[in-house]
Amino acid sequence: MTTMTFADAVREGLAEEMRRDPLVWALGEDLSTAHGGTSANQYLGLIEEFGAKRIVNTPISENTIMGAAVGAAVAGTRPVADLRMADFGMCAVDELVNQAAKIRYMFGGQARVPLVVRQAIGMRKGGAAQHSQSTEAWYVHTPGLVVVAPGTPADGRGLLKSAIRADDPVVFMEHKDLWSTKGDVPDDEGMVPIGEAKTLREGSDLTIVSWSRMAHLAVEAAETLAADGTSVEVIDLRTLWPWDKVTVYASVAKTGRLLVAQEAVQVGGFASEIAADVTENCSTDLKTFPRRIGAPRMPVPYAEPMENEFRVTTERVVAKAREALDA
Amino acid sequence: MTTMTFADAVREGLAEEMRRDPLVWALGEDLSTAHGGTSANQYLGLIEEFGAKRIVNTPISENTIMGAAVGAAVAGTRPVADLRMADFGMCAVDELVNQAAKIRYMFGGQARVPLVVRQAIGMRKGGAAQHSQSTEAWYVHTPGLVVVAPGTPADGRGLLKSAIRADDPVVFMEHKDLWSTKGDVPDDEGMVPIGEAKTLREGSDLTIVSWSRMAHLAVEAAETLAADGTSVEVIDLRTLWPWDKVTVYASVAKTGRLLVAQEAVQVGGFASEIAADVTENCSTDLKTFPRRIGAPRMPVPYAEPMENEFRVTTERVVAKAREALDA
Amino acid sequence: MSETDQPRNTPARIFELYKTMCLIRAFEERAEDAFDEGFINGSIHQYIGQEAVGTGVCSNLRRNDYILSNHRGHGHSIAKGADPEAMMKELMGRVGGTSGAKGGSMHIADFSVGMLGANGVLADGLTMGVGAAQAITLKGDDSIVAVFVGDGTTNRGPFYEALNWAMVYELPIMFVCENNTYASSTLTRSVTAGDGPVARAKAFGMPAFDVDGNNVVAVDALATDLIARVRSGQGPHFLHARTYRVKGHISRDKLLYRRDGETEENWENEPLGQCASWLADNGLNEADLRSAHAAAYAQIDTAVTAAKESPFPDAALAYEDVQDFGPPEPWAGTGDAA
Amino acid sequence: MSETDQPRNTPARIFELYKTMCLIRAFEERAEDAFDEGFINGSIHQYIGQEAVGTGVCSNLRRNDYILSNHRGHGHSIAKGADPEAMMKELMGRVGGTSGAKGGSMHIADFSVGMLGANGVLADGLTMGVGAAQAITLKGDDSIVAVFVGDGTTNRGPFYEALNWAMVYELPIMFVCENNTYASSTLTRSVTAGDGPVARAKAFGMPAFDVDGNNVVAVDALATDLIARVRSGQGPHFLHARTYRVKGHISRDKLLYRRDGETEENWENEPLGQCASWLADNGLNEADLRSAHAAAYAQIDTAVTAAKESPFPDAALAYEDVQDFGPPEPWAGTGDAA
Ligand SMILES: Cc1ncc(C[n+]2csc(CCOP(=O)(O)OP(=O)(O)O)c2C)c(N)n1
Ligand SMILES: Cc1ncc(C[n+]2csc(CCOP(=O)(O)OP(=O)(O)O)c2C)c(N)n1
Ligand SMILES: [Mg+2]
Ligand SMILES: [Mg+2]
Repeated sequence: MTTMTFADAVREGLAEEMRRDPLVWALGEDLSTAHGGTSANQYLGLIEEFGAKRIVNTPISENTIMGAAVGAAVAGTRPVADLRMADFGMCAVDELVNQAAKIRYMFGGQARVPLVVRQAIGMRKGGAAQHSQSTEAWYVHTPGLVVVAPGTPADGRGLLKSAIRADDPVVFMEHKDLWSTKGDVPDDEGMVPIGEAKTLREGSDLTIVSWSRMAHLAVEAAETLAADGTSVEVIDLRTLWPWDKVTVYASVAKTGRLLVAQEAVQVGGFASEIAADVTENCSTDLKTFPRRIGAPRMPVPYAEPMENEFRVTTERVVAKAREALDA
Repeated sequence: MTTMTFADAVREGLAEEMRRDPLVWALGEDLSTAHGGTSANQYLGLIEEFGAKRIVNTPISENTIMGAAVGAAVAGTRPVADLRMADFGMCAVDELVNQAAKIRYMFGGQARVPLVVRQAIGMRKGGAAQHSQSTEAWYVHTPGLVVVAPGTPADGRGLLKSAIRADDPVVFMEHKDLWSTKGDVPDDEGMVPIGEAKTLREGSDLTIVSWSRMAHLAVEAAETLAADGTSVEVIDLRTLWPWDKVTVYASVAKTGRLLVAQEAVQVGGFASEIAADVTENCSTDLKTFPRRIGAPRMPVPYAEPMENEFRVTTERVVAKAREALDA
Repeated sequence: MSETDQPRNTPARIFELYKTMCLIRAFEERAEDAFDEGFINGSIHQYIGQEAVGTGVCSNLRRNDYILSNHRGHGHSIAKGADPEAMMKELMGRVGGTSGAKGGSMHIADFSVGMLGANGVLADGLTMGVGAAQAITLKGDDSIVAVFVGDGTTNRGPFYEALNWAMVYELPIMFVCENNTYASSTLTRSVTAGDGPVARAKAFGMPAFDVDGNNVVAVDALATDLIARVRSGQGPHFLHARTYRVKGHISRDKLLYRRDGETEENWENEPLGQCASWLADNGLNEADLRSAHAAAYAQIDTAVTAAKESPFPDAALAYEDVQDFGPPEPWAGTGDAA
Repeated sequence: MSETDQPRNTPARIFELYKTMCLIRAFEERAEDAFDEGFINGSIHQYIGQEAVGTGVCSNLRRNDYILSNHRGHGHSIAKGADPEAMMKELMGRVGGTSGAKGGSMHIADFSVGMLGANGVLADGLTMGVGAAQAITLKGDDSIVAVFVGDGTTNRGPFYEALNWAMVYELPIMFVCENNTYASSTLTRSVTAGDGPVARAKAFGMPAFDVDGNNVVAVDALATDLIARVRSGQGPHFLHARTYRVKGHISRDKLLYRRDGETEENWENEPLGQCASWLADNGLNEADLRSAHAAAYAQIDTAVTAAKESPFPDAALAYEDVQDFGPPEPWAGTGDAA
């Protein structure tokens, strides 16, 4: 085990895959140089090891970063395209959804599109409306895509490696506020399989399902509730599509209560899918209907008091959990 | 009352608003000329009446069609931007979601963005993967946007008019297979308010909530079920955000059973939001948990047998309804 | 399709190109008939009048070179060597279609001959094309990429991104702009500023050349030259072919937006006739020309018959080739389909 | 800001521009201090070294003309006449901020002076700008639009779409490309093919001119000329200003990607010093220059103090100005907030 930051762990994972397979390469803006405070730090030092043909510093051309990744994947390589933030990812939705996600099917299996697209999600203090969005629900709703949203350094590294080796296009969503967080990373290959959730905390009264940064808040909420004598199980999905129904259903069978917590806007979010699915598939296990917690349907405000008002906080998760526990 | 096609009714609605308000204008590809078989037919004759400054035939530049509409709305006009299909709308997600939806909020109310963006949804025979998508769930999930999806000529006309007069950006989603369908259109102004559902059929055993073309299939399903002696209420939401919770909750209070039927891919779709919401808010009224029916999570195939296999048919709606009724 | 080791512009070579053009023409005409008879769903975008471009370009490509096409992809596919019978099956949604009948006309593709797909979204082939070229440089292949783009599509932003990108990374790619005058019902020049695609490409430092796109001899000669340059590592090149979309945008299009006589005037310059004259002037026997023409139609008629006789695919095949991870719920051919 | 009826290039006029530049410089320096002290969240993109561009351009605009900016919007705002105190409050997220503290630095805007917003997404101001210009023609106004775009952003597709669009509809718009050499940590020329923005604009038939962007006298003169042309109905024009981003991309940026001495060399050409020399050469009293400079800093210091003393907005204001239709559920300041 080594302790490292999320950013370092993911960079390690990328470097390891690039060493293993010469057809793995990365492209994106500012990948070749140090840069204060953006995701570009995640590529520090890689150009020195792998050269400018495999760590490709691109023009500001989101359509082409994504489109070129699709073309290069179809032509037999494994690109990792970095769009920096899900907000900028919106500039390349077409190439991701109309091309990457559909090519294998639409061409009857003649081609695969083994690419990874990194699009960081989540709020950072002062990020405001255009640098804070969490759009995982869109891509879960898009056939052809795999969606992962790791919450720890080990999962970031392990899932990036699995994503790179996968033959499906994978949307890799890192939370910007996780980059600097630290955690233990195994010294071995450390693969984390796509589609497997992790139970962060066992419990018997309520299941909280979450992912990415919100999973940490869910654990905090569980700790708060433990003080009341309530036993909360926390599941970090890690992969959003395909999500680990086996683990979630089993947990709900045990606890009979479900809360899905997400940072994204609640209306139309992924939590709604999980809640609706569990409602349909675990009806006999449920002691009360599943609850959701997510952000209000409004853009992210800038000033701190408003921003805090907007946030899905641990307290809000606790309050929702109590609602489920009291029902 | 006059009987006319959906396409004609919507064109009428646009022309009426353009006569009423000189700041209303339309922009999009091929708007100025007749063209076999595309949405451009919806503008036939308008350039003759309103001139090329108000019926603007644009270059193939989706980013700018959407971006220019935002700029023009902010600068005091009311543009109707036509992106033809939700599939091409993906080329302008950024301008819609990052700009149109956020400007009012992000600038603290200094500006409004009164625009309408037309993005046709839905499958047509042989449309295949890139001309068939229904993406309403994405925009319901996007703060700042209003989403409408009318199912009849009268609703198409009336909702377009409301959308044009609204100060919020409105995503106007027409089903391509509805354009040629006929219906009665009132001779008066015929406004249809944003946010009001329409009960297409009253019933007491089950509520089917739907919208756009699927609402017609829901009515067919209700007719089939009536032959069994089951009484099904069918609600056409018409507006997806904000959706008419008053009408839906009241219906569920009466029937105790809910099925939400959509043409879009089920996973992560808008039906999940409605199901989750009703589960939370009508729990005491529900005799059984809400059901959803939507397309499988795969791209739309071309060949007819596969396409039919993929479709959410009346039979599938009936089968799901029976499941709810038998529970 | 054919290799590049033949001498240029010989009657023998041009005769081969003529045969390819006849095959495309026959395919497009018969596809229209089949469409009108209800054998094809959706819509078809025909290549009639533009045959010389795809043919003249692809005749200079090798099998392992890639092409990326657009919505008007039948001609490109045939020119690159796809089997017209499998293509016709694809259009009719039958077993044996190039894409297993999952894509249809607008997504025609044949990866076995390097045809990486038609495309229902304008300009996306361009950005994918530069990516394919980047993959080539990474793999150290000696193949190259040709991308086809319509005049109207040159007003979409990704076109410029792709031009810049190709130059920055000095990629082995040729851009082929087929200027057929129209974009759907719009006269492209009415919505295009400046001197057009060649001037625009040059502004990115890309060598760009203009050619009469209805003259296959000229297209072939220019393509031979430019592709040789691309292949020898001289970076991206731009070929602009002036042509005319003789038919409607899609087969159903009634062309109401054209002035009287316009189509007919332009029909006089159509590429097959021009090529036949050149061949006749260069000693080809008229009977050989006629029989080549007839052979093409015969081949396509056979393809049409075979396609009509081929069964529709089993509905359950719909669930194949979706993705490795995650089922296509809520149903997946598991018998719960109504 | 100021009207265009003054004689050009008089010392009196240039002295006014100097004052505006000092105000921008002071604002940016003090904003960095405030950021370092923890008064500002997110990130700030400073305009230091580029003051002559925004100032020289906006001095030729009227209050009812529009500008659209990018992420680096403080200087544009001040030059267009926004109140630096309200701006500083916006940056610090306080009551009285230009956008009610909802937007912060990257979304600085003041519609009352025609500043239609900074933008966190590159190039979107360009397409919005052509739309604003289209609205002007529809309304029959006599105002015009100026859009600011960075060098790096000229590689995004929407830039070209906007150029073409502006020309096709002959819109009253001026594109101002601020070529400050860098795009974040990337040397723009390393990812830009051909002869750059001027050549690219010309390929769309747009009159395009290059100017030393650190020389406010030159920028002002060219802008006067081009804006007069735009205003008189001669269609879109392109102004390319060569400058240099003296500071980091954002204030935290440590500039590790620059060679030693690069910043210092370029600092010698910074616009305020140049302008001060010109004014001294043209008879301005050095004491007047110094006191103008000091006055700018004094004004900004007052703004900073006022901002720090201004309260944070009530959290409940978060729920205002979302949209007319539909509540911001699941909570909306209704007291259910934990
Ligand atoms: C992004 C996008 N916008 C619009 C369309 C609809 N559309 C299909 S073909 C076409 C015209 C294309 O014109 P051009 O590029 O000249 O090609 P041509 O049809 O003439 O071969 C349009 C607008 C589309 N398929 N994709
Ligand atoms: C669409 C998009 N892509 C990427 C970014 C991240 N980003 C912000 S500023 C910037 C560099 C812009 O360079 P340039 O246009 O030269 O402007 P400058 O910062 O030099 O003023 C980048 C890449 C963004 N905000 N939006
Ligand atoms: Mg064309
Ligand atoms: Mg720059």
